Amino acid sequence: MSAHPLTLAADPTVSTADLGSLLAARQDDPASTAPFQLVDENGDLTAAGQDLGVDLELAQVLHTDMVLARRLDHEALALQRQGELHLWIMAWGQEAAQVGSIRALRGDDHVFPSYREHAVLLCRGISPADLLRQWRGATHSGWDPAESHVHINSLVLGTQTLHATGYAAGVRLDRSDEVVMTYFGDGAASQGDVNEALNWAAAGTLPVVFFCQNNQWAISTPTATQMRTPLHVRAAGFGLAGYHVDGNDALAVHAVTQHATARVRAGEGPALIEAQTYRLAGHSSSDDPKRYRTDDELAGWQAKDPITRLERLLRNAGVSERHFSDLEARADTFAVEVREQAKAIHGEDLAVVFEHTYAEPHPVMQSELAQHLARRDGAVA
Amino acid sequence: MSAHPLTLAADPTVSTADLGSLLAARQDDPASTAPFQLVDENGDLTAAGQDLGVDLELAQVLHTDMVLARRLDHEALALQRQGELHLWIMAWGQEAAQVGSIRALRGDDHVFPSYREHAVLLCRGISPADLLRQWRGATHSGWDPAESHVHINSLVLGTQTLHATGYAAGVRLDRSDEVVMTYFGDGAASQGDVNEALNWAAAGTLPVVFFCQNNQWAISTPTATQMRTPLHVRAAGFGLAGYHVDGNDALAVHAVTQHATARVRAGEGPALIEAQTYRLAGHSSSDDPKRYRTDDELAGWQAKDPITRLERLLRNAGVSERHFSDLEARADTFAVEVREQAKAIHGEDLAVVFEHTYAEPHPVMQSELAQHLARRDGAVA
Amino acid sequence: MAPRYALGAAINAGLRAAMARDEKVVVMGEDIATLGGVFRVTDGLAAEFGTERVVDTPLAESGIVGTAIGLALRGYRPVCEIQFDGFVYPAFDQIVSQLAKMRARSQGRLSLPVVIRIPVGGGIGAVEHHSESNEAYFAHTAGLRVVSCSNPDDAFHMIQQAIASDDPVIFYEPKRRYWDKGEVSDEPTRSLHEAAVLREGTDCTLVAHGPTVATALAAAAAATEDGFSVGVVDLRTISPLDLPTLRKVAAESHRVVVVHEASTFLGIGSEIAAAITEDCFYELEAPVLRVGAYNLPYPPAHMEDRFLPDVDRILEAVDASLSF
Amino acid sequence: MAPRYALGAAINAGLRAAMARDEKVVVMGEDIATLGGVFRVTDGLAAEFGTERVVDTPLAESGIVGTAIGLALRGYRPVCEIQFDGFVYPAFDQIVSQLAKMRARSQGRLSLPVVIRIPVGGGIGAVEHHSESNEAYFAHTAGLRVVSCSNPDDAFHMIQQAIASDDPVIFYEPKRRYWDKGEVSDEPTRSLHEAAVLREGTDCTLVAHGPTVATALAAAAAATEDGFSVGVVDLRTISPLDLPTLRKVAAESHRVVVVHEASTFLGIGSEIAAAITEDCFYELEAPVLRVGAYNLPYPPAHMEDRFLPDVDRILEAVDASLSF
Ligand SMILES: Cc1ncc(C[n+]2csc(CCOP(=O)(O)OP(=O)(O)O)c2C)c(N)n1
Ligand SMILES: Cc1ncc(C[n+]2csc(CCOP(=O)(O)OP(=O)(O)O)c2C)c(N)n1
Ligand SMILES: [Mg+2]
Ligand SMILES: [Mg+2]
Repeated sequence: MSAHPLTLAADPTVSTADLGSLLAARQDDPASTAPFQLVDENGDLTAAGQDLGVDLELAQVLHTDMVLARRLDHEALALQRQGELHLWIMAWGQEAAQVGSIRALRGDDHVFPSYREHAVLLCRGISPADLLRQWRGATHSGWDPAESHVHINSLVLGTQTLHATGYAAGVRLDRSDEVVMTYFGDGAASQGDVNEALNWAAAGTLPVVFFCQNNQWAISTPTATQMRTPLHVRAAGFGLAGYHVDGNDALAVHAVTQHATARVRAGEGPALIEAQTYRLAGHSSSDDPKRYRTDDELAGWQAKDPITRLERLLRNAGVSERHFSDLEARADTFAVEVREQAKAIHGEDLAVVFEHTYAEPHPVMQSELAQHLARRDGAVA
Repeated sequence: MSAHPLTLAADPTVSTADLGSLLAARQDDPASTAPFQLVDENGDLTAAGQDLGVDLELAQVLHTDMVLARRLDHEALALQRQGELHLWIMAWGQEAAQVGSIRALRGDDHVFPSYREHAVLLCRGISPADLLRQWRGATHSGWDPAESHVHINSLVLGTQTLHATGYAAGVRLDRSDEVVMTYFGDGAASQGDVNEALNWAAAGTLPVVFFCQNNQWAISTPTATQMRTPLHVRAAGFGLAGYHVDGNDALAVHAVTQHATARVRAGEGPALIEAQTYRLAGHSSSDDPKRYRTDDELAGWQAKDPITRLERLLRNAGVSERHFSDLEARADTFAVEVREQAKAIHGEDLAVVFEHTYAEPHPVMQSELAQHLARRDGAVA
Repeated sequence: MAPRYALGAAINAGLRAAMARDEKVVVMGEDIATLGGVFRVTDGLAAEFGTERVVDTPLAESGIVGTAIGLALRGYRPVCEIQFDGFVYPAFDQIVSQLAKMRARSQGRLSLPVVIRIPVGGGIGAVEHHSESNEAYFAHTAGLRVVSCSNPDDAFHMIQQAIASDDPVIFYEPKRRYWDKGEVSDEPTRSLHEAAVLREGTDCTLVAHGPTVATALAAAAAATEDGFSVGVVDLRTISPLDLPTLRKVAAESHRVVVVHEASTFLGIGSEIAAAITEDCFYELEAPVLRVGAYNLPYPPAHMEDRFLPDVDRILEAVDASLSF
Repeated sequence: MAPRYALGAAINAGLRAAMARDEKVVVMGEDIATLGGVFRVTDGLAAEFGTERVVDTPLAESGIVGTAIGLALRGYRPVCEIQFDGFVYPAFDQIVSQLAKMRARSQGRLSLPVVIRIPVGGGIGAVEHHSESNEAYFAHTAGLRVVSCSNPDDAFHMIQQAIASDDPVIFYEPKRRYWDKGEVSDEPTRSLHEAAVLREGTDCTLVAHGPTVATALAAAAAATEDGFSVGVVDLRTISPLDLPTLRKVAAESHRVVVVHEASTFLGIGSEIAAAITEDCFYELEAPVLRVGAYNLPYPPAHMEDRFLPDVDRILEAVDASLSF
């Protein structure tokens, strides 16, 4: 995690041990189906938040991450509307689930994302240019996983959970204490691959954290159509440690992910975290969510906005107006960068795909590449 | 269930309601992970058996079913060794799980089996000839599902669980109160399809009973490699009613299946039954189980043989020696039928596959059929 | 005058007609009920026929096809939508090992009248997996029928014919032509497995299906301006192929060029080339040439124009054919 | 003298050599460790290299390929066994959308050196799904390499070459030839993607791969007795094809017959026919003919002899070719 200026004396009292006993207590409690929260919708600490205390320095980091991520989202959607991007997948509303979880990992913990984890990517230092390349239609992926320790995304839902599981098998073969993280959605949870992965990781006691952002919808399909019981309950069915957290409470997500990761890192087997959140915008720039959900539902979730909530907490804790206006200015600068970087993305010629399909020489490739170059360069009448 | 001569005054005291409260009580009890039993390995009633009472008439039916099924198995393996069958898949040891469950269904409840359910097939009136056709290499399936209400088997593991789920959706569309039963193994439980089916059926509250014969092995792979927690625990993860039963206790299997089926029939959603049993022989006539499991393990399970157990119960209850010797004679007659029917199976000509691949005329079929007939009949030089 | 429909709307009308005619027809897939499908092909069906017959499924393609098989065994006629071509592969096992083989497995006892609708092909600037042409996989699979519509009239009738078939049918819809409009007649002019000669030609015949039919017609028109007589056949049926029609045009024009969006290597063009050459060896004055995508994974949208066969590449092949 | 091995044992020895050479090689699949595989191809590997590198997996083919991809991303070189040809389809999505495309998707950054071993083909009297020939599906998929061995020497070297390749390789093993014995040389005589001309012929050349190579050789011998000079090419590589060798034999013998166990409709024979005809149009005196299985689902064992191409059907095609 990058250094962040301290503006407050932080009192980080959430220890893994404390949280552990709290979560353990909850498991005996039938009411534990409610997601774990530290900060409520008004920015006040919940009972658990008061018990455990929260780390205000961390809160500021997460708040900053979220503000920048949302700004990226707004700019990218605007760019799509202007024809500068082919498609955009909006993450807004889901920032807390993303930044809270990724900030709880070590930098060398490998991540297998789905396609909506822009906030995760930003936290891992991936530039707007690398992040937007794919959505501008220039490439199918943007960044180098070797640098960011974030795998490129796959748009075939759920497939990445098996890749994460196999990667974790490699981590174990290497006797490393890395943890592997994979993100997926409530819809993807219905895929065979995701369930094979949960089972495989559990059977092999592999170091994977499965992180589901349950944003209540898979395009127009509500979670109730996908499953009968909440997803976190499925964890026990396969023998994973299961966690249920308010995905709009960045601090709770961070605490829960930290707890899960510690267990997984200690070799106790995989974990599944279900974070309850909401996609405040459409599924993508092509989607019209008014066709399938009500204004009331949307308003209800807007009131739980993860950014507002943390801003309130910070203000209540005395963080100065100055901090917020500085952040606003930083976000404005970032927005300019996003726009500039997006427009500077230039696609390459199809020739690169010929080069990148096989590692070793391939005669069909070679002869077709020659045809392509001749056509491109007008050598063919 | 076919009429069976009464040899004892039966006192069928196991009512669904009684069993329901017993099973409900067990769910609060951490020790409930032990499979439900009515009759122990010595043929004595367990505490639950004493509480609930058992139906001796039913016990005789199930015992008879098992004796005949095992005889089929022995004969078929012998036929395979003599070159009369290409392959045989042995079910012995698993008879109680099969007859106990199928006898708890209504005759019009449709069944989607895997490949090892010979005892199920016999109980549904499928003849040895129809049952053996496929293993003699004459056909890919043997019987008419419209008559037996048993679907033909698929050898691609787990695929049938989705067919059962879709069929159940049709049952519901028809406003029928039929229940759909599907059988699968502990190994198949790792397949994406099986998990998609469990989830799909639960999400749709469909009338399916998923019956897993956990025979401890998938060829050479033990259940521990397939999964971390016992399978019946997975039921709750997806929102199905879960049952765990001693699969070598035919009466317990029957009681549990009856209970599950009643719930499912009442529209309360699908159930998953895990029956703990053991494949006493090899995976198939091609397999040598000594390569992967110990004699001790085998001996341990031989002591739990489902047929011996019920025989002891019946003898203790005073069923006469005569009954058993009659049954032995009946099994001998049956064995002769099995051998005769097996040897009378004659394969047809490839022409039938041309006829059966498409419902409607297909030009490639037609021209290739002509080629085939010309070749077969020597019209081509 | 016959009414005009966009191709997508024509399929919608065809589905509606089939559902009205036979109450056993059920439509299922991801986002097809409330949303009416991401391309709105099932728009309004849920409102008209209810959500018991127009079903939003869980997000699982193997589940969609596997449960459709179960429904068919129960007497229903399911029409499944796969949201995009690139998402059919999780259902591959259910399609090739179950759907395709169950009639033969059951010795003809079991019918599986299942239709799998797949919006197919590229040219819409989409992200990965949303532009693929995978008809060859299914055409190589005995037990399936594979068809591909190119215009609203065919779309309207072929979807109904596919639903009426007692065999499983893979039904391809050319997604970049969904908004193309055309007249829709009351009655079909052909059976499902007949190709259509759209244009006669004496110098060369172009054979195309689905999205490339329009491209082939444009190429034929351009060739005419250059003084050549180039015909166009719309395959319509990929499996079985309509070989009599293909043989006829081969014999008449002596030169054939097959055009499709799938990669040429083992694309349907290779089967057409092999089959026609076998049957019309002495009539052909040039080898059957194939114009398809390069043998690459579908590239990023930025490059797709250079990847897909276009009028220029078709004309290049016609020239090559004429120069033999 | 070079040692003699059965084909299955030669693959075993090749795996052993590859594992000894590179500790990143891991072998995984159903029943491959303790049992040594249902065909004993991995026999003894677990004892020698331990169960961390020779892994009995859960029973899930998509999981096998999906986790192999993850292992490859971590720097391993996984060799997966699919127990029988007919059980590869649950992994189809992971193979065609992930394994085949990830290098291109990542702009060449990510290598997936994964080998998928598939015992293939019929003729062993097996039950359904245990006798299929599905190479065309994978050959049509850009990003994969597809090879097929026909004898112990090739089996020993090709498996090692496949493992050494930085590209994903589908490796077919002709299951009815597992017990055929032959000499195994120390060093490979060819690279992985070269075909082998096993026999020269001036009247016609048979092109086969895997299990049908022996059948083709027998047919060629029979034709010789009848006074014809018939050559045989063992393809070895299905994707890419070794077109230079195929062109050469086509030009020399003027007649080509392709033999494979897969159905002919869109089988690899159609690509070979189309490609050779395109390149050697004036050299060919007959269309390239194809001898394959009928276009049916693989039939019950009782009928497989009539289903699979045999010497008679090959000779029938040679006759037909010669009569043009
Ligand atoms: C295998 C597969 N099937 C279908 C799709 C089409 N599709 C893209 S996103 C989506 C919904 C995904 O919902 P969810 O998993 O909840 O993730 P979210 O979009 O809500 O983040 C669908 C159906 C796909 N990408 N992959
Ligand atoms: C999809 C698929 N993969 C692999 C196989 C090969 N195979 C046949 S039986 C078997 C083991 C099955 O174990 P289980 O599900 O426990 O059933 P059991 O044989 O014990 O009854 C395997 C791996 C198959 N039939 N289908
Ligand atoms: Mg979602
Ligand atoms: Mg088993």
